[in-house]
Amino acid sequence: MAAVLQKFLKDSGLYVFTTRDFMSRVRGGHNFTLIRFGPEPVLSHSDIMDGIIAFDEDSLVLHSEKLKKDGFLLCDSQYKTEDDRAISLDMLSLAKQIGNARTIGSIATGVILKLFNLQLLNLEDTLRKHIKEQYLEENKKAILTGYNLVENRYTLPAHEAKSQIILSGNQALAFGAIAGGIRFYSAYPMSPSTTILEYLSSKSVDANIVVEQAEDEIAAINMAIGASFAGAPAMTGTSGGGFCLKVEALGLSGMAEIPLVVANIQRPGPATGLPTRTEQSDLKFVISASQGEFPRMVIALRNHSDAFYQTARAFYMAKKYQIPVIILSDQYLADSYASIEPYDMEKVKYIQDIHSKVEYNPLDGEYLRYKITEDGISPLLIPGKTKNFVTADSDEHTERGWITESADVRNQMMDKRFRKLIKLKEELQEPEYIGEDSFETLFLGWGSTYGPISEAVKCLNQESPGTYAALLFGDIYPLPEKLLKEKVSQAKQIINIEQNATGQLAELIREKTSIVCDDSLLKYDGRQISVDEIVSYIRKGVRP
Amino acid sequence: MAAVLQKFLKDSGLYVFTTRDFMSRVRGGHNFTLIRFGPEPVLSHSDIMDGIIAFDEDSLVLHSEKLKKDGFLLCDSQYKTEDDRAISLDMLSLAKQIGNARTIGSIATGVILKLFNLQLLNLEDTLRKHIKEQYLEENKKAILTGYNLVENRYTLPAHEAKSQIILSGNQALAFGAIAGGIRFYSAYPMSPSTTILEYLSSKSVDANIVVEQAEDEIAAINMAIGASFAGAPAMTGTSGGGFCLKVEALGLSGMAEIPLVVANIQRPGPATGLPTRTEQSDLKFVISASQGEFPRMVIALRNHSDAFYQTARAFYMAKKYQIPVIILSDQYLADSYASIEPYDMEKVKYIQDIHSKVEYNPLDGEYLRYKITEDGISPLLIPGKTKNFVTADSDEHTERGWITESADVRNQMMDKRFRKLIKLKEELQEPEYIGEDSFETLFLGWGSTYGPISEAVKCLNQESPGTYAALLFGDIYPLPEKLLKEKVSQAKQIINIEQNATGQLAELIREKTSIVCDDSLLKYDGRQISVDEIVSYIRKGVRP
Amino acid sequence: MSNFSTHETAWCPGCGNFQILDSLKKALEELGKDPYEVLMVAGIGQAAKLPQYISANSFCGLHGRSLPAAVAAKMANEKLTVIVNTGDGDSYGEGGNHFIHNIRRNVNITHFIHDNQIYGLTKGQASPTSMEGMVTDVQVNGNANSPLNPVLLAIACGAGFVARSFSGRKEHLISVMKQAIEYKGYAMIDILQPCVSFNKLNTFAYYNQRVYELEADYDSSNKLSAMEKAMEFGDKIPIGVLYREDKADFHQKNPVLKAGVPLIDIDKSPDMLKNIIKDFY
Amino acid sequence: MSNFSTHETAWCPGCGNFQILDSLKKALEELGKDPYEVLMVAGIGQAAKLPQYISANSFCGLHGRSLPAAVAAKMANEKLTVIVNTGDGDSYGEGGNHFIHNIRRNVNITHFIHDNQIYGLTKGQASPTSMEGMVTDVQVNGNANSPLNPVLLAIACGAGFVARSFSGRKEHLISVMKQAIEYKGYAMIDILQPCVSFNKLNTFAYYNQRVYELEADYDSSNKLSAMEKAMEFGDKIPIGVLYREDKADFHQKNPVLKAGVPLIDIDKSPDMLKNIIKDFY
Ligand SMILES: Cc1ncc(C[n+]2csc(CCOP(=O)(O)OP(=O)(O)O)c2C)c(N)n1
Ligand SMILES: Cc1ncc(C[n+]2csc(CCOP(=O)(O)OP(=O)(O)O)c2C)c(N)n1
Ligand code: SF4
Ligand code: SF4
Ligand SMILES: [Mg+2]
Ligand SMILES: [Mg+2]
Repeated sequence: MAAVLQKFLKDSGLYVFTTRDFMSRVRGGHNFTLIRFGPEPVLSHSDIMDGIIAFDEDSLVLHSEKLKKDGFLLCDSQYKTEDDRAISLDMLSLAKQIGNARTIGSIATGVILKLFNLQLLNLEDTLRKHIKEQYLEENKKAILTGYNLVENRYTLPAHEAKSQIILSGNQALAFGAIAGGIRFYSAYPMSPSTTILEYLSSKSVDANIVVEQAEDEIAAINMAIGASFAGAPAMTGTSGGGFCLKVEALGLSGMAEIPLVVANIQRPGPATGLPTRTEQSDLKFVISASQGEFPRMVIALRNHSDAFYQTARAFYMAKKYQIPVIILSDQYLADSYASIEPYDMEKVKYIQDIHSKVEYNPLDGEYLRYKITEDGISPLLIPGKTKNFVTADSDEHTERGWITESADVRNQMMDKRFRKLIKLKEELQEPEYIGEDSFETLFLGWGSTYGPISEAVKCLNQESPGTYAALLFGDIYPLPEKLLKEKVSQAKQIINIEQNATGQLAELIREKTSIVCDDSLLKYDGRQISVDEIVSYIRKGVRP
Repeated sequence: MAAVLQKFLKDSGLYVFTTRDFMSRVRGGHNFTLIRFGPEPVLSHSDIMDGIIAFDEDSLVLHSEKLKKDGFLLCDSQYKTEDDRAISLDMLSLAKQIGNARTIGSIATGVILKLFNLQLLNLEDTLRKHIKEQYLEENKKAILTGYNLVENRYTLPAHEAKSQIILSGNQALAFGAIAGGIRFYSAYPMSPSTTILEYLSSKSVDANIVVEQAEDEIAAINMAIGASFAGAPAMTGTSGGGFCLKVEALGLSGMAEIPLVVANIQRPGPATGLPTRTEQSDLKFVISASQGEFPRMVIALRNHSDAFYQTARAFYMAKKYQIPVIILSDQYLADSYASIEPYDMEKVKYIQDIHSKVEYNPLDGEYLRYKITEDGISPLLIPGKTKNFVTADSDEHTERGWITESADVRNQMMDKRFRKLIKLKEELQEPEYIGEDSFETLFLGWGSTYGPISEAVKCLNQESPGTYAALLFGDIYPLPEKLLKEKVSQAKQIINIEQNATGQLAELIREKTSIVCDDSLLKYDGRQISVDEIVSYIRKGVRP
Repeated sequence: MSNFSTHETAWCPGCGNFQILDSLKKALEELGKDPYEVLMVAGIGQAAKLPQYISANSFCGLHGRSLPAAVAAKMANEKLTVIVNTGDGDSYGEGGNHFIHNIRRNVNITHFIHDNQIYGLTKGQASPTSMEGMVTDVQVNGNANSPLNPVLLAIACGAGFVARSFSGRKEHLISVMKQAIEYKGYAMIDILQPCVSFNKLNTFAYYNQRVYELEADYDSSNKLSAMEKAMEFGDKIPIGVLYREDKADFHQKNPVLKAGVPLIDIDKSPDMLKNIIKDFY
Repeated sequence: MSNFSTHETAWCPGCGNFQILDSLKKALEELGKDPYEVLMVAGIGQAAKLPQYISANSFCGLHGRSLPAAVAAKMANEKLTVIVNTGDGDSYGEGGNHFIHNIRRNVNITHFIHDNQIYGLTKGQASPTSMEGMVTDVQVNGNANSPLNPVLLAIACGAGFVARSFSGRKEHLISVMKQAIEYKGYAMIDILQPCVSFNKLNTFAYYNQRVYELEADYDSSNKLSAMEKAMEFGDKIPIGVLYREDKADFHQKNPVLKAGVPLIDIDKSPDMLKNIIKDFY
């Protein structure tokens, strides 16, 4: 029902942000969805609720503490509750009357829409998008039933977000890959990355992508490398445990300079950990994964907009520098839905350039796949598309790509590969700065804590204007240092806020810049930090 | 022939250090062995040679630049050379007369021994150790032939190292594992780690070890974990590429708190790299390998003494803290032979303690495998050896070891695991300090550059007394900071000397302490840095 | 109540895993196993949750990696009865390499594969045994790969005990489980298991209509005819011990273990280190 | 001089790899292949050095991981003739999982396994095909594992083209290679290859005495009899195409590729992004 509800909300011109909390099992267990909406853009979830829709007894109890005093608790009249915020309705029996007990969700949807006085815009279209044809009629009935069951209660201010799109972080990532020119995707199922595989499969024909479920993660990445070598922009996706198995081939991409995008959708580790929950604890891992040394780039996705643009850009960077580019997302972003500005396709057009440029013919004379060049970038041809032999070798190799043991060639090749970073560093994107010109406390964060932290800055500054600011990293490795140093020199206090136990961003920053954070707000229980938690830590020193 | 020659040298009371330089192929290519010996302990190879024994034309030419002006160049008279340092002898025809052209090596051995005026001590025993019975007689003849072919040339001062042992770094590591109580070793062949597998196989019956060649590295580490869980102290060994495949299970060891020793014998990467050569470029990789966060320990082996004691200690630390302990060695140390003080078995006796302690019966009441304790260490029983159920789970788990999704339990377990580091840090071994009380320039190094760097300090201080010192790390993660901070506060200049391209130790030190090195001497061509190279960099600024 | 009973499960109502769990408890009891000497090993997946629901020692390792851990535990302590329960994806997909090579290693453990022909825990993608053409959220155009035949594969790799059973035939399953556990060497049972949530092709009814027990006069010692039988997987699906051959297991061939003392109990000679160091003088 | 010739090799004199290299060059020439459309793929090992000695495009990836790279390259550009040459350790040991699953995937590539029944490059440890009892520096008490029978395994996994040959029978090898390359789908040849440096059991003479060509009337379309033949590996070793079955390959079943346009050449519709984004409104 969340999918249908969020669509109605969006179509009514509201901004929506939906997160899911589910257990690592197929049925049963306590699972719930949080929908936050309003007339202003919503960047994250909130712990404080205006309303609860409870479909079982547990939900009545488990969350009521977080329900606002004047909130509502919608539930079926079969459940007994003392809570005076409850709206008990005979939803189940009405659903049964309609002919399918499961339409209770649609009845509740109707109720909510009415409570907030929203219109049933595009009723049929919306249902058709999310509900199978055969269940359409009964769900339509159910929504109308719910809608007529209650009176309007809240009035929302005017709002204008009808032309937004709504999608999940993983859908945005996958769509970004399509915009980045992907032609090949291989993966082994693993939460929370599997929905990328599903989405790209569903678009394989429309977007001309070969999507292959591999026998294991090692196969997945080696396939992506093989496809990329043969000219198909390629990505492989997984979560931390699967990333482990890709580590060796990551080095192959680095050594043979084969463009590659690897998406790691983080979840709490170590090992199997908490498979359906969220964490940001793979940063240092992916930065130094694989033996030996080679240039790579790591981009952390901060939100649903990044997920699209930065994934597309990852393909560009991978191809331009002939390196592996790692995309770090996490379960929170991957599985949450947000309504945002439609993507601007003009902004990703430059990516086509790099794909076409690749096929240029080398200068006269011998083709040197690994030519020692000033910027470290060597001519990349596609095998079979030229009267030159294209080579790749996981051993150290000569300019032609043949195995060598020469100390001189080794030095030249190492230096050549690392020279690529000079140019790359020039086009790094600085972290996003949230705040006014002047501030005292600087928060440092990365990835999906973007939403909670930036909302927290705004919220805290409402009470104490000009006191808080944040730098939120997207490009994270190599670390962009310019803005960081500038803002740090201004800060009275620096606090890193991270969804891990060791403060990995803070460690990385210290390693590169000697900047030391004064305090850390770390969370690693598998649940995303909320704006409320940040605010109450700052105001009251209460750690979540 | 190197094995025989080094044994004679040692038995004559000389200190010996032998390194091999071979190409990644089975036959052919240019391969050579460097033997350095003298009346004082020898800690590393040297680039400057007193003599060359050339068995082919290449060797005559390739190394002559590095031969001292008054050195000798022993070769067969079939090769023509203008070099007036040459000692041309009819070795090949003499070998053929003896009946086997291959005995030319033994003839040369005889020649060398005579040149240095050494006696043929334990001639038969020595040969028997290294040469198959059927070839014994002819090699004995050959040595004597060589010995009688030349006159004595050099006189060495008196020396007293007869009671030394001589062994390779990998043998020392494997022997250390035996001293550490190993009962299970599993590995997949990979240079330069394979000789550990070979050595332990050869001792499996004597030392009661199950040694199993696995189908791949993933199997190898999961086997080691399974064996350790069932009560057999276990190790798995590999090089960087194989380590990649073990990364996921490293996290399993961390999560399920199963003691484990992993040996990574480094070689130059990325990917297949330079398979038979040396590098120290996996430090940062192994420190952050695997998703999520968990305590681990990394010990770098500095020399043949460390290789034994620290490997034994690794078993102790792994069991005591129920963590994975990673041993970092490299091809240089693994394949080089050194004569050293015999190991003191008393020094490793404490390890037995910890193995026996493990089997204690838990306090009254329920057995909680993952009991929340103050020091983070929970009672470890062996399944089948107690009337308690022993559990292990790669998911986050309760004290009993059952899967959980509770946020509270998650926090408690993460904190419990990390608390182990408090006690562990107290028993870290500080880096070895080389130098006088006062100095100006401090070298920082780790692992097998121990030999070259410490010799360089001595050599440089001979000219400029009290100017140079070094801190050489063995325990490297968690980083022991005490002595480092102390010495750094005294230093005018800090230079990290590492066998990699990015200065990984320097990065780690900066991350943990904000200490920044003033200069770096980095080498990554696959050849070990020599004392000569360090000295000439310091004296003349020439980078190797 | 069974010796081997424990807490509530997280499986879907109607899942075939319940019968497998019941049968296993029954088999262990009938064999008179002491729960403290049983080690249940699993990877990750729905099937792999089984060790959490049975009172015994348990090792729930990594997805696909149960076999290496299991055989090594057995090498360390042969007194443990080591039983692996895990899924088809885990055993034949991620863990395929361990499957074929542990057959060759022939360690005395038992391997029960809950073969629901689907990835259950990750919500329904094709597994190595999924039928060609099966449509899922990933195989949107139908699974293009031909399914693996795990029993045929096991026989071809030289396994000494290869069986198939069905969660819906508990008596049969219990009997084959007992034989497998008692077999000295690596023994595997591919257990057909309906997944009510994700596999709408290979349902209880599907299996129930098709399975039949091997004829009484079936000769399980003939490898070639066993392979022929193993290939029968369509309108009729034979269940039972398809192939059985007695041969030396890992322990019998290992110089350290063949004496029969568990590895962890062998006393090391106090002079061992002193003797070994002599080599280096 | 051959179109496919290149520089000096690093193999030991007398190694069977030389004949395999020669035969392959011959086969490619006889098939009239354009070297610029040939992609040689390998893992790591002695056999895996072959792409370095032949003029063609080449991809020398990771040990054990040649097949995934090879099939994906073919998926990206079906105009490439993709040939994998790599060792028994690489293909059946480290790469065992890719072997069994790429058979199921049935991409139109050719896989030549230089089966010297040993790990050559790492200096002589037992490989998956090493004989039981073989003594090496690691298997000091003799190899305890029973050897894998790769051709039997391939047939059991459903491979459509399964052959064995011997480096010492060049004419035979060339002929089988040509058939394998022309076969539409995954085709494998297990090529017996003496390793003069490390395998003292399975020498040239050993193979030479034992191999015999399949009878002219041998029926390679019968799976059961093919498996029976495949099991013959002792005093007599049959060489030739043991099993052959024509069936749809990966490309024919893939909705994106079945039209026959190489993936990298398909024009993407300029409105594609605009069409897709509509879903999200
Ligand atoms: C390395 C790794 N890759 C992927 C996963 C995700 N994963 C968990 S269970 C599973 C498949 C489960 O299928 P199966 O083994 O058939 O068991 P079932 O759930 O069907 O019983 C996968 C892919 C994981 N946990 N670890
Ligand atoms: C991940 C990894 N593990 C191990 C190795 C070491 N290694 C290189 S080649 C090889 C085995 C070679 O045997 P095979 O594949 O039979 O080829 P051959 O040399 O016999 O032709 C091994 C184990 C490696 N390069 N990478
Ligand atoms: S998803 Fe399938 S296998 Fe898993 S518990 Fe439910 S029915 Fe059983
Ligand atoms: S080691 Fe063996 S396989 Fe390798 S080149 Fe030499 S003979 Fe050939
Ligand atoms: Mg399954
Ligand atoms: Mg081989």
